[in-house]
Amino acid sequence: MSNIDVSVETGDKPAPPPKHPNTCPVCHSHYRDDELEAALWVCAHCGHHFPMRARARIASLADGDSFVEEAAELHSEDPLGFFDLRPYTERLAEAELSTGLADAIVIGQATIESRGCELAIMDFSFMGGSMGSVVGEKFSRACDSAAERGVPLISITSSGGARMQEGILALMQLPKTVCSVEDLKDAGQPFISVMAHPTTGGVLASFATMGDVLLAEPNALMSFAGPRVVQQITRETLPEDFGRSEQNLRFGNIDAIVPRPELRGTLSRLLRLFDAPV
Amino acid sequence: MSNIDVSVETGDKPAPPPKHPNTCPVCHSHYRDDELEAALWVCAHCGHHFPMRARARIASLADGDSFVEEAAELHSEDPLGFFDLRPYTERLAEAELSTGLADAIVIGQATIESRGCELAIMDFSFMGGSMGSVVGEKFSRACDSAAERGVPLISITSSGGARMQEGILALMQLPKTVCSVEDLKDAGQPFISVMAHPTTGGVLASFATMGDVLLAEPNALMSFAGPRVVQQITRETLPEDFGRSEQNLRFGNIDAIVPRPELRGTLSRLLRLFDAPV
Amino acid sequence: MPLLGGAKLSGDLQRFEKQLERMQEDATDEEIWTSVQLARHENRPYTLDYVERMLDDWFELHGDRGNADDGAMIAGLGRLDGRTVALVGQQKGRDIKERAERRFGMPNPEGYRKAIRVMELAERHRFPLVSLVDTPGAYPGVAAEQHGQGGTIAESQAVMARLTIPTVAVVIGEGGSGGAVAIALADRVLMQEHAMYAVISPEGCATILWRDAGEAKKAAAAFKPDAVHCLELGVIDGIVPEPPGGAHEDHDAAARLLQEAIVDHLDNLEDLPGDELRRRRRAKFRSLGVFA
Amino acid sequence: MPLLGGAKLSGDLQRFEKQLERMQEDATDEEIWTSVQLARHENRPYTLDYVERMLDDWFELHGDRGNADDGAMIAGLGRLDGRTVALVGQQKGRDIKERAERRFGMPNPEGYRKAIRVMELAERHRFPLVSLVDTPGAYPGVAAEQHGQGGTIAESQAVMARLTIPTVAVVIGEGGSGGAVAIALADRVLMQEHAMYAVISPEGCATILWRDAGEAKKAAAAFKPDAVHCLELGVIDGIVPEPPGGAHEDHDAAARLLQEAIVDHLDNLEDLPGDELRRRRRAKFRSLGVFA
Ligand SMILES: [Zn+2]
Ligand SMILES: [Zn+2]
Repeated sequence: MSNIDVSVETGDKPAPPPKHPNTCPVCHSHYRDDELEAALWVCAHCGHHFPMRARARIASLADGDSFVEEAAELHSEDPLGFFDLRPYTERLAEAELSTGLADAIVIGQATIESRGCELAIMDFSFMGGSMGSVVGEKFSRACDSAAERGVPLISITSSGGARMQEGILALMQLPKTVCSVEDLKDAGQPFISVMAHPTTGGVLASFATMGDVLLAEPNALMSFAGPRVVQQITRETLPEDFGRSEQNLRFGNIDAIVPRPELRGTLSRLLRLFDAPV
Repeated sequence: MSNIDVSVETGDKPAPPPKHPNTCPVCHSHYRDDELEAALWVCAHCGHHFPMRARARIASLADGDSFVEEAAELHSEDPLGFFDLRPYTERLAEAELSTGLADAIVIGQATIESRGCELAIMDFSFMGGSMGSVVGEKFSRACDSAAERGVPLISITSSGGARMQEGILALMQLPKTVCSVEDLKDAGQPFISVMAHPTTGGVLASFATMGDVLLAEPNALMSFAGPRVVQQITRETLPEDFGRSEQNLRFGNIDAIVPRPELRGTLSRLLRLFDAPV
Repeated sequence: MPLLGGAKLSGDLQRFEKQLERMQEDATDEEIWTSVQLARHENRPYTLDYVERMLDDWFELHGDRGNADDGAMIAGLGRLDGRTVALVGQQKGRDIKERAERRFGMPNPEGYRKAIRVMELAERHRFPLVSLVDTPGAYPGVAAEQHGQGGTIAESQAVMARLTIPTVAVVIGEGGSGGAVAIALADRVLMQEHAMYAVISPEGCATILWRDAGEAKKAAAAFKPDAVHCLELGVIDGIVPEPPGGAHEDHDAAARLLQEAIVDHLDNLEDLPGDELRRRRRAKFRSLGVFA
Repeated sequence: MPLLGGAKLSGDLQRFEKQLERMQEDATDEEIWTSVQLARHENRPYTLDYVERMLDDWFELHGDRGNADDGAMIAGLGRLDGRTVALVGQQKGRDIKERAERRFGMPNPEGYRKAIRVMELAERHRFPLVSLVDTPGAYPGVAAEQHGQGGTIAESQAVMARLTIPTVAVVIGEGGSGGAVAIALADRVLMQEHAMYAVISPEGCATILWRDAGEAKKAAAAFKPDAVHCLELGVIDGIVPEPPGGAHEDHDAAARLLQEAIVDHLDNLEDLPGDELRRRRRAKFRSLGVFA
């Protein structure tokens, strides 16, 4: 069962959404779309961080129209002819239709407060942000783009882990992205990793934890195995902040917890410290 | 008080010797000198390891007359004109007289089962095996001799820590020996560290823990701070194997516990593995 | 995939041809399930069974230097065919007591840190690294998560990506997900004939997709964790034959075949300079994946 | 001691002359004891007091990646006089609560591992390292010993011996033994005028030698932990002046003087290639000691 560790586990997904996605699952405050968008999808009342789409994150971080997307055309294939209750190809088509994305990550060039960087932003809405060949390849290309252009790489992860439907090739995206980060580091470029809820399994066990600086959004789940699996195996009742940002900070696994409204300013400061080109 | 960490602390010395030094403090078996010597100062009845003198250790490890001592002429000076209840110079003279050693370490070239190595062997009988300028310099020269001759370095430590009477210069033997080991490692030569009772304070916090392989004699105390200090500060009752070899093995701080009679064979195997020149 | 070709060229011709034959006829669902069962067979040789048969002067190294000595991970030095190698590998237990002590071969972060420490020792002294993979996965415990299981598995892969020594990893039983790949980022990755290597256990997959662990066989057929499929997908560089009936039938014969394969690959790798080894190693893993 | 000379040449002439004068008249037992008391003064500036006055864009980094975030050790990045530097240093607490949380500036192994991690980050990105030393010593706890306090202090020194970036360490208060030198194996080691740097606390020494902690003053006079004697013995490369009465009288002025000294030394060091820095650093420490 423990192999579930790098798989998309439904239990790892955010608590079942309440009737309306604009209702805060914590304090039940309700917001209009424009209110949530203006607040970067953070509950004004209790600070709960709602899921945030990749393109919205990019819009909130990158200067004006500085973002230039890369490798947008890459699409997953179905190497195993994988079929569970439905064919993998069908799940892919549906995800693309519902998210408007080709897969669970968007990469490209940008500036933040006029300093150059490369962005690699995951989107949980696309099959639970699971990492298959396309996510691995696009992250890998983001590393190369940052190295070639001499700019830092910034990633924001939100993922249930490796994409089961691509079998062993999904697992191979772990060493693939690890090698890509090592090439980036050999090129002398910094890597700043921001972990959003949830960053689990194979993404946590590969590039997401390899940043020179590790940041996390408040109350984000960052665990290799899902809470349910841990509970099943250990038969313990888990600490109530099990695997959350606060616990990870306490145990020395991350550098800082950064609320979403402060993220752009924090990244901008780090780009200055790492002397990213203006 | 915690600064006592690298000082000779009386409480760190072996339990007050029973009436006769040949009586086992654990099971009270009594031995003739020749019996103890033949048994490498290990109690045949309970396995207790008696303190063992540096020259006896060398005789038990090195091939026949292969040992060639180095830097035997180095003697401590008294840079601070240190005077407590008695002058440091007087303590030094007394120690030299009672041990026949110039200071608390003996270094030199040797072969073990015909493979070349450099030995750096400490002697607790000389001022509690405390590390002052001479111990630091001789260990440092042992590193250079091993590097120049392309042979592994083997050290056996037994020390209460830095030698208070040399003040800050004693503390400086920590970074000094650390730099010497780093030079040895850059020269590509292995370092095997054997820790005997007690290896504490400044010796534990410098070269003794820097071996490629860390071995310990059974039930040896290896703690940075002395048990009494820890008890005073933490007010806890200490685990009964506090700081002992067995606890250190359990907590991952050493590679293996090697009873004295097996040490020569173990070192010989490691010299083969590290391909020491025949 | 340059190294897949490279791998095919290594090993003796007989085994090479045998692999090609197997690749012709695609493994059936039955054969896949058989591999899953044999990979987990209770009499299958474990890491230490191979160590004692393949290595001279074995010296086990213990501890992560700072927290624990994890029995689920073995690390040490030994002489293989005359050369000193560093070996790491998960270790399952034989009897009930040992199984509990070794957590059924599921390492904690402390186990991976021990492996990392010994990899770095090997790099310092130019010892080739042999990695034997046999785990259901990394241990999913509360303390394991608190101590950074995910980050440590990434770090272990990163260290392997930095090494300039020859490295050979062999999946000798269960290659369970991240806990397995943590020590399998090697110049050559091999699988024994009846080993399995997968992103998730068949039971885990079935539970998630079919809501029924009983569908494990169907799940295995769907994601194909057997050696033949892994070779076809370019994920591994070669298949190590087992004695008739499987490795559990004859530990000595299995060890001879395993040793022969490892030595073959090390012989090939030792001709290459370290930075070239590392460049090719990274290029191989960066090439893995299928997309349009 | 080449670097002692090197140090004398750095810093502005005024401070240099001041140091020489002080070296003429040997510090009396009274002066030594005054330094001990000022080094521990409860209003003396601590690491974070200097950080907020000296560094722009300060970003604190937390955690040892695997066990804890030790509040007794600070680590982070900031801009000093325009250049990005990595800073590490022990941190004492001001009020009772903070003192307990930070263990009076006595780090656990986890604290030193955090410092090591940030030193390696600095090396990767060529950031100079600034180390502020202020600790009674490493924490003498049961868990600290179990987690390898001794080995971690050695490893921290070893990492500093490997760095190829410019490194400056300043003892800003108590330089307590191994717990202090763990982060003081630097190209330049400075002491503030009223700091102390010693192998053992006066109380500890007195307890052992005179069987009476009350003899601390006598002990201090015997082992001379004051800056002037450390400079005379070649243990440090320079003395950083404090405002009249001591650093506690004027934190801002103390910070200005400290910043000036650190920047002076970094300016000198940055002209040297990394491997030469490392060679000289090791040669300096290997030269320390007095024997016949
Ligand atoms: Zn709310
Ligand atoms: Zn006895």
